[in-house]
This record gives sequence, C-alpha cells and structure tokens, in this order.
Amino acid sequence: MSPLPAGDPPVYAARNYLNTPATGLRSWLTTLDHKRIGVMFLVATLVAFALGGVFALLIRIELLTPGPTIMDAMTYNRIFTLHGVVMIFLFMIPAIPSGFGNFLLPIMLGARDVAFPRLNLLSFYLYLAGAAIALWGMIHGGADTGWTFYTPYSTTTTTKVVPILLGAFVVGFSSILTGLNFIVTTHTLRAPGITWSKLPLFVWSIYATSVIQILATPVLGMTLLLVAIEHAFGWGIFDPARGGDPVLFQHFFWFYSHPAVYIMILPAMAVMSEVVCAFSRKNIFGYKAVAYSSLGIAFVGFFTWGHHLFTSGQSPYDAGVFGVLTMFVGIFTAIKIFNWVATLYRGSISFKTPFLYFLGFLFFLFFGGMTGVALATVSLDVHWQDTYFVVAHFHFIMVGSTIMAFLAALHYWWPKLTGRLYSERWGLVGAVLIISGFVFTFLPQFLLGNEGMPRRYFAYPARYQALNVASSAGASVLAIGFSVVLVYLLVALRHGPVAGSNPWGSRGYEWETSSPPPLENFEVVPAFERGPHEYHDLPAAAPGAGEGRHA
Amino acid sequence: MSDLLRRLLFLPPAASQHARDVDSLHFFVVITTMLAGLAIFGTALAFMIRYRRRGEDDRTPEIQPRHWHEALFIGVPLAFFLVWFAIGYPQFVESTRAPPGAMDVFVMGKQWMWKFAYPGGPSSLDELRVPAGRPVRLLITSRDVIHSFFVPDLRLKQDALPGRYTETWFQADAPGRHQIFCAEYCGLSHSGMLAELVVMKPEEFDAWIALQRRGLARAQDAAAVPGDLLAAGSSLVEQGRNVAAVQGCLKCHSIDGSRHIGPTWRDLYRRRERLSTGAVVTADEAYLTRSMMDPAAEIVDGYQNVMPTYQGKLTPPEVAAVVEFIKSLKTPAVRAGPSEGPVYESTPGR
Amino acid sequence: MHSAVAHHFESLEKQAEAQRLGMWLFLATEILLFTALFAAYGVYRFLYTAAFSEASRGLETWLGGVNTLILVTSSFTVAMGLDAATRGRTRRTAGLLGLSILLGAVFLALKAFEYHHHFAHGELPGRYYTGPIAGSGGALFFTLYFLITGLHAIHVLIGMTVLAVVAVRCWRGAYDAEYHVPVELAGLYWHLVDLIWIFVFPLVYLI
Amino acid sequence: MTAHAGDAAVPAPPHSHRGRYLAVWIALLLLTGLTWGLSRSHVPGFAGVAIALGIAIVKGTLVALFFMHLWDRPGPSRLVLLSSLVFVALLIGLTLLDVSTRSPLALPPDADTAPEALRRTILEEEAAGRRSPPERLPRATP
Repeated sequence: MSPLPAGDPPVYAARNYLNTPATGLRSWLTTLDHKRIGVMFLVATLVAFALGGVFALLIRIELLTPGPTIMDAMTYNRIFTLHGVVMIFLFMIPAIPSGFGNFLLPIMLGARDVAFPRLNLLSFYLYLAGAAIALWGMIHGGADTGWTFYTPYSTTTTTKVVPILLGAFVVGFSSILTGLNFIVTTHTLRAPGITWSKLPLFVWSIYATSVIQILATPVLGMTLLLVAIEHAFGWGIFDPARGGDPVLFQHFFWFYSHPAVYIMILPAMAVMSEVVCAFSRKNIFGYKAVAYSSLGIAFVGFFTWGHHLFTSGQSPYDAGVFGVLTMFVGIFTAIKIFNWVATLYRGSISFKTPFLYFLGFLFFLFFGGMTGVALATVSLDVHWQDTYFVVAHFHFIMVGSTIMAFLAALHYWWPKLTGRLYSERWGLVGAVLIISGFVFTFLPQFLLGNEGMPRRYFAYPARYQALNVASSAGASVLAIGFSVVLVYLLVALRHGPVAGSNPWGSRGYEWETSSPPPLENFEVVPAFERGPHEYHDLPAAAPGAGEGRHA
Repeated sequence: MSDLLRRLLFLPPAASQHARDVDSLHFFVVITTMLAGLAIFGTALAFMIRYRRRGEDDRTPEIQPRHWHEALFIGVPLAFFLVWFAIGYPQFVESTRAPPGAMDVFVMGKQWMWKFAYPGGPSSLDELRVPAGRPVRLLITSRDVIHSFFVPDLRLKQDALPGRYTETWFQADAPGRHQIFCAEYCGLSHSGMLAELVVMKPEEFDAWIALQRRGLARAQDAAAVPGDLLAAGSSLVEQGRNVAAVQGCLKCHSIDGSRHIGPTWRDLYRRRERLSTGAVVTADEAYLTRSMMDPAAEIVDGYQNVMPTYQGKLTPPEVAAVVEFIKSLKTPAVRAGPSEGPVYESTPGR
Repeated sequence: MHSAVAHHFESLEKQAEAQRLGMWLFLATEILLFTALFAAYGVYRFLYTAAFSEASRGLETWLGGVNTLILVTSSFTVAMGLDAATRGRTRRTAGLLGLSILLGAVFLALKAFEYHHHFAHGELPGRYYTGPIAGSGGALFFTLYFLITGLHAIHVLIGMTVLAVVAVRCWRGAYDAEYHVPVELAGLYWHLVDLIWIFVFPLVYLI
Repeated sequence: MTAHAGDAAVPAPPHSHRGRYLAVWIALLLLTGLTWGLSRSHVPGFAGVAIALGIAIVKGTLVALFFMHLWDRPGPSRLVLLSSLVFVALLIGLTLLDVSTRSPLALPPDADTAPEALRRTILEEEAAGRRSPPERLPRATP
C-alpha cells in the first residue's frame, strides 16, 4: 500500500444512512431509503447464495464416485433443482441490480431516492415472500424437475413443484418493480448536469437490465403459472396427452430465461466498467460503444432464445434464425471486452482486489462467451446440448462473471457501504483462491461435456470419474475462498480502517459524497460538470488510495 | 493431428463421417478461440506490465477511439462467428434429413429405458443393432416425458417427445459398440437410462434381423395373443423372467437383494413389509398382484411412489408368470446351527 | 409547492411525469403477461384450425359484441371523467367514473352469464371438457378461452376497484385542476383493460 | 429528457378534448359493428383473420393515441408501448414460425396441419407391419 498522500485524514461520516433516522431493526424494516433497501437485498441474497452454495457442495460430493456416494437419486435430483432455483431466482438475478443497483443508482444520478420508494420496499418484501414460499416448498419435499421445469415431467411429478413455481413467480414481481423503479428514476431524477451522455456506465447497464426485467419477466410469470395450473388441474396447455405442445413451454420458458442470462451478466458488466476505469485511472475507451452495447445486448438478447431448442424437435428454419441471431449478441460482448482492454492502454493500473476480480471476470466472460457462440453453431450444439459442456459454459458466463462482478462490487464499494476498508492482503488471498477454484471446478466440466457426460446425472460410467474428482476438488478450493472473504469482510466491518469519502481516487459521482453517505445522499444537490469516467483532469493533489487510520 | 486434438479435448472416438465433420468444426472453433484469447489476454498483460501504477500522482491522457477501432472490434469477431455458423448450420441441416433408402428404426424412450423396433416388427430393449456403412434413420418418440437420445460417439442427439416423432439419422463406419445416453432430465433414474448401440457387419446384421423376424413369427404362431410376451414351451418362472426384463421391472427391482428404486425381489415373497401408512402387509400373491395393478395404493415405507401401473399392460397369464418368478427368488432360510426346532420364515430387514 | 409532491421530486410536474412513465412501464408488463396466452392461442389455433373455428362459432358472438360496446363506452366515460378533472370539476369526474364502474359490472355480469352457459354445456377446460368437439382442439380452445377471459375479468375487477378508490377521493375533493394524476393513471389502466379486450374479442369470438 | 407539459401542468383551463373523445368513441362503436358484421359473412381462411385483426389494430391504435393520450404526449411513453409491442410480435412470430415449419411428424398427432398424405403413409406402413405401431400415449389419469 502506498502511504497516505498529504491532506486530511479520512473521516467516518458521523451522520449517515446507517444511523439516521434511527438504528433499530424496526427503522430498517420500515425504511424507504434506497440505500438501506439495497443493503437488505444484499444481505438476503448473500444468505440465498450461501444456501445455494451448500447445495452445490453436496452435488459435488455426491459426484465424487460413479455410484451413490452420500445420498440417493431422489435426494440428488431435488438438490440440483434447488441449487438452480435458489442460485438463479434468489441470488444471481436480484444480487447486483436489487442490491448494488438500489444502493448506487440514485447516488450516481445525484438523486435523493428512487422514484417510487414505497414500491422499492414492496419489491424487497415480495422477494422475501417469494423466497419464503419457495423455502416452504423445499422443506416439504422440494421439487425434482430441474430449474427449467420442463413439461410434461414438471406437470406430472409428485414432488412439491407448485410452491417452488409460485415462489419464483412472486420473486419475478419483485424483479419487475425494481426494474420499473430504475427506469423511471433514470429518466426523471437525474441531477442537473447529468445528461444521457454523462450517465455512469453502471447506470447504462442497469437501465438495460431493467428493460429486460420489465419485458421478459411477465412472460415467465405467466408460464410458471400455466405449469402450476397444469400440475394442479390438468388443463392440458402443455400436456401432449391432451394435444398440448411441450416444446411451446420451452419457447415461453426461454423467452424469459435466455434474456435472464443478460439480467445476470449486464449488471456484472455495469460493475466492471466502473472498476476498470477507477483502477486504471483512465477514461473509458469508447464510452458510447460501451453504453450502447448494453442496450444492444438487452434488445438482441430477446431474439436468441431458440438456441436452447436445437435438439428439441424445433423446426430447422427456426434453428437457423435463432442461431444466426445469437452470433450478433456475441458481438456486443466483444465490443465491451475490446474497449475494456483498450482502456488499460496508457493507464495507471493499480492491482487492488477489485481489479483482480476484473481480470477473473475478463477470463470467464471471454471463455464463457466464446463457448456460448460455439454452442450456437448449431451442429456442435447437438453434441454439447444437455452435457456438462453446457453446465461449464453457463457457470463460466453467468456464475463466474457474475460472482466476479459481485465480489468486485463488494470490495470496490465496501468503503462506501460501510465507511471502512478491508484488508488488501487478505483480499488478494481470497481473490486468488476464488478465481483458481472456479477455473479448477469448471474446466474439467468442459472436458466432461466433450467426452459426452450428460448433465443431471446422479450416477455415471466410471470413465468420467477422474474429471469429476478434479471438479469436486476445485469446488472445495472455491468454498475455502468464499469463507476467507466472508471472514475478513466481517472483521473489516468492525475493525477496518476508516475509508474516507474516496479511498480509490475514483471519479465516479458516488465518491463525491461522504462514506457512508448521508440519508439524503448529498448534503447539497450536486451539479456535475465532468463525466464520471474522466481522469485526464485530475486535480493536482489527488485523493490517493489511502490505507486510512483506525478509528 | 486431429487425433491428437481429439484426445486433448477428451472427445470420444468419432464413429461416423458426420462425427468427424463436427469434430473438424470443433477444432477450428477451439483454435480460433485460443488464438483470440492469446491476443486479447496477451495485450492486456502487456498493458498491465507497461502501465502499472508507479506513483500516486500518475496522470493519464484521455484517449478516445476512432471509428475504425470500433468497426474492427465489430467486424473481426462477427466475421469469425458467421464463418462458424456457415459451417455448423449446414452440418445440422444435413443431420436432420436422412438420405432416401435409409433403414427406419423406431426408438421409444420411456422411464427409464430405450425400446427399439426394426422393420418387420422385431424389437429390442436397451440395445440398438444397426449395420455398418448403411444409413439408418431413427424415428424417435417417448411414452411419458421428454427424453433425449444421445450417442456421443456419433455426435448425435435428438429429443424424444411424447406423442409425436422426431427424426435423425446416422451412418456408422465400422462394427463396434457405442454408449447411448438419455440427455434430457426425465426423473428418478435419468442417469440409469443407458443403452448400447451395436454396429454389426452388414451381412451379420441381415442374418440377425432375419432370425429375429422368424423368431417373432414363431412366437406369434404359438402365442394366443399376438405380441404376447409369453413364449410357449418355457416354464412359468422363465416366462416371468422374460416379462420382467422386457417390461423393465428389473430396472427398478433388483433380484440379488440390493436396494434399488423399488424393493428387491429377492426373498420378497411372504416377506412382511411395513407400508408408508404404518400398516404391515405380507407380500403374498394377492399383494404382489395388487402392487402391479395399483402401485400407489400400498407403498413400502422408505420408497418413492414412482412405479407406473401395469393395469392393461400385462395379461393375466403374464402377471401370474411374474409372481411365479418372484416366488422363485426366495432363498431357503439359512441357519448357522443345526436344523432344529420350528423353522421360522425369514424376514430380512429392509 | 403542492402538498402532493414527494421530497425527492423537484416539482409536481416532474413527479407526474415519473408517475405516468411508471404506469406505462407497468402497462407494458401487463401486455407481455397476456402475450404468453395470445402466443399459446396462436399456436394452438394454427394446429387445431378446424376445432378452434368450430368452438369459436359455438360462442355467443352477440354477447361478446355487446360486451365490446360496453367496455368501449366505459373507456369513453373514463376519458370524459379525466377531462372534467382537468377543469377542476371533480364531482362530475366522480360521477363519470361511477358510471364506468357500473358498465364494468354489467360487462362482468354478461361474462358470468356466458360462463354459466358454458358450464351447463360441459364446455370446460382441459380434462373437464365434455363438449361436442372431438379431438384435443375443443378442450384446448376452452382452456385458453377461460385463461384469457378469466385473466381479463380479473383485470376488470382490479380496474373497477382502482376506479372506485379514485372516484371516492374525487368526490371528497382530494384532487383539483392542478393535481389529478391518480385519475389519469387509473384511467390509463382502465383503457388498457379495454385495449386488451379489443384484441380478445376478434381472437376468441370472430375468427 | 425534456419535461413534457402535460395537461396537469398548464394552469389555465386546458384545451378540452371532449369533442375528440366523442369522435373516437363513435368510431370505436362503428368499427365494432363492422367487424361483427363482417364475421357474420364468414370471410374464409386467412383473409378473415387478417380483416378481424386489422380492425382490432385500428381500434387499439385509436384507444392508445387518444384515450391514453399518446397523441399529445410523445417521449418515453410511446417508446415503452412500441417496444412492448415489438416483443409481443417477436414471441408470437417466432413461436409460430417454429410450429408452421416444424416437421409434421413432430406436431401433435391429431393436429389439422400435419399433411394428410404423410400421416396416411405412416398409418399404412404401420398396418403393413413395416413399422411397429407407435405406442399410445397413456391418458393422464384424471
């Protein structure tokens, strides 16, 4: 760490959102403050993440041996279903938009709150309610359908699939309300000076995410409801025995669930655009290209859902249309990757923890994205569909990238959230463990998929064991990494050095206010004259990346 | 070269021309991806070394892209992606359209087995026999939920949809055996839904199928009901074993005492079983018959309600044969000591 | 500043703009909610053309037509109510909204009569279908018929509730010529319910 | 975004829309009658569908533009409605493209759209024993 530059020692804002207007539990649960709601979302999604992580570990332990290891097939089928449902609906979709988005978006716009604070709180309680319904279903037997709920299996299984469907349905409304709030806030509550061309890139990406949330989630909600109706009453909508078309379900499901991948990845890109500028102390290369490519992903992402159906009996014409459109989504991601790398050119790169996660993110995004495009070259998908290759691919692109971004965001904005700094040394240890653990978990799975091991297999032919053991070993490294991060962050919460308003020397608007921010975000309504990613005109006495002093 | 790449990527041996074509695209995709990755990460690494932070008062210039930068960023990857697609899509279309004159095999997936029916009526369970060097068209359907017919060695996969047919085709190079998987999650024993593709020499296949047809004709002559599984002339126990194998009973019920999806049949007859309701029944002929007709009514404690009903699927003689078969699986009660006193019925713990 | 302005908005006008946009976004989600059903309808109508036209011919087209006229009229009265509100005549607004609610109730009553008719003829969704059309097409038509019209009826009920709340507040003088965004938003919702019916009518009854 | 002066913001009594509302209402009533009447004459096939949907689109546009004020109020609201309609078209269009071009064998067995000749071939082959009969779907137990 470099020594603290000359200037005032960092101060912990005495009056901040954590202690105003009150500190009691009641004041949190009834709060309308977007920052507190964001923090509550973060805590709730982290709990969900821990739960999903435990399920993941159980899966990896079970797959250590070709036959039964610690559970029977029924338990295994339920656990991978719950792993998917919890991770996707309760962690990855809400984590960054509802957590960090809620906390940061109004501050980045210089607003005092989101447009509809009551809806915002309602969104949080809908999330809790949906999670509770799903949890009830899990305790009372869970579901064994996989998170994709493919009919007619999902409509005939005897497990508790209806509560899980309803839980996901309710959480969907939480997602819609959050997205609605963000779009209206971005349109109507920007502080003077923040024009559309001076919006932080984080806001652009979250805005694009919100568009998807609003337009895709209702279709999923209706579809899940139809499956629940089908399961409960036998109305025959997707039931082949009653003339229904099970492939139609897959169309509806992926109309949401493919864009949902972008609901997860766009916020990750949002975080990374901020991090790469802040830690290379450099203006973003191609602001417009990066901003518009977010909208491009949101839009074109809707045109590609059929690439999940190449082997499903879908017409070859549809397969062609969806395949070629998928190639175009890849382009928007490529634009971002190139522009981020170009941003490093002639920068001043500081290898703090968030930047390490940026490097991991770049790796997972590149290989996850390229394998995704490879999967869209239809004939290869026929071999890979429903094998571990697909599992590894989407864990790279959705999980790897999203977790990297989530952790980068957690470290980068930790001082803003809590007013304190974490230990950089332990941050390095955690980042190395997590990134390498992730690679070692999922790289073998690409090879398993090549070799032909189908996914959702409780038992497998013995020739796949070596790679499975390798994958499980990687998962244990991953688990250790997450525990390390959890511990040092909790320690930092109490004992970390005081951060001051801008420990990274970032030019983002959110660093202009004190840490933690006051209830109304800014003491006076700010007026910004520069962009949020401009570093060429840094004042002479730059606020350096200070270690800070113990409070 | 391609064999080395295949091994590096853990790809199974390619058993058809189509598989080799797909592999070629695979190698092309992997190589271009790796080269692009090297270029991007190499550049990033160079920047990170060259432009690492040297002091807290580092200043950076503002750099904006020119239009040709962005055009390059879009054009180069798009060109590669479209080339991939232009190779892959025709391969896919080709794999959906069987050449005229291909032999038709009907494939039916059901929980949790594959059934194959050949021209002229013969059928087989969990084993697909085809001739080498001739095109074979598969017409795939399912009887319950969606399954997916997957042969890694042929780079071939096609979902089985209940109530309708999907089709695909292949032409295997040479005699050999290849694994068949179910690739679409279909419930409890999804991972046990395995089968084998046996590629035979064409003349051997012709002989085999002729033999099958003759056997079928004989069975049809002998049996009262066409397609009846009871072959005349064998003992009832043997018939029961056949019925149990063909109907898939043995997929869930072991006959060696090991616990599987359903209770084992070994020593099942006259065993006292605790039901999920708490009641206790003796597994006599009546109970065994009831369990085949209405499996959900009396479930042995600790097992899932997953067994389909066989009402209407088994003829009364077949049911009797299966019961006889189960009865034959009763081992004599073995005692260590001398055979003294009353003999108790063995009640092995579940 | 007007008392209805929340602390984080700079003006009443800005707040109204935000509320209108929020309402439109919500309406977009409603449209997409119905889209899944319309897409299913389109697919099954394509697959079971004959059964769907036969089932459609069996419906009481005149009832559907009358109901369309009723909903269109109720939309008109809501629009007139908003017009009255912009001129500060909120009592008149309340009356017009009340009239719209009444029309909504008539719509639902006719719908209930129609449902009763279907129940009596065994025209029920899915496995409960005992109507005259052979094959799976008839049952699927009625599954979708009940899903679409049922979901629409729920929206009519919600719309009536919203209009009732706004009408009561209008009567009590909560709004004036300057501030009457809630009237406008409730109106938007009601118009959407009308808009969706405008598409349900030809889909279900006419083609 | 620029603020769009809505009716609410104008302090003076705004321009009344009553005449416009009345005209739209009458147009809607007439169009409803028209589409109803045309349906009685049973225009066959696709043309009938196109006419009915075309009239519905005209009616919907009238409601959206005048009752819902998109005519006077440009800006994000129009964009929201238009983009939602794009996605409506997308979902319906691409799923219909699938069913209309899918192999007839992969459609429900009793659908009208599977070409009759092809189905007959299959049935004949089954009868001739060249194909084994497809097993009947188990009816879901009520």
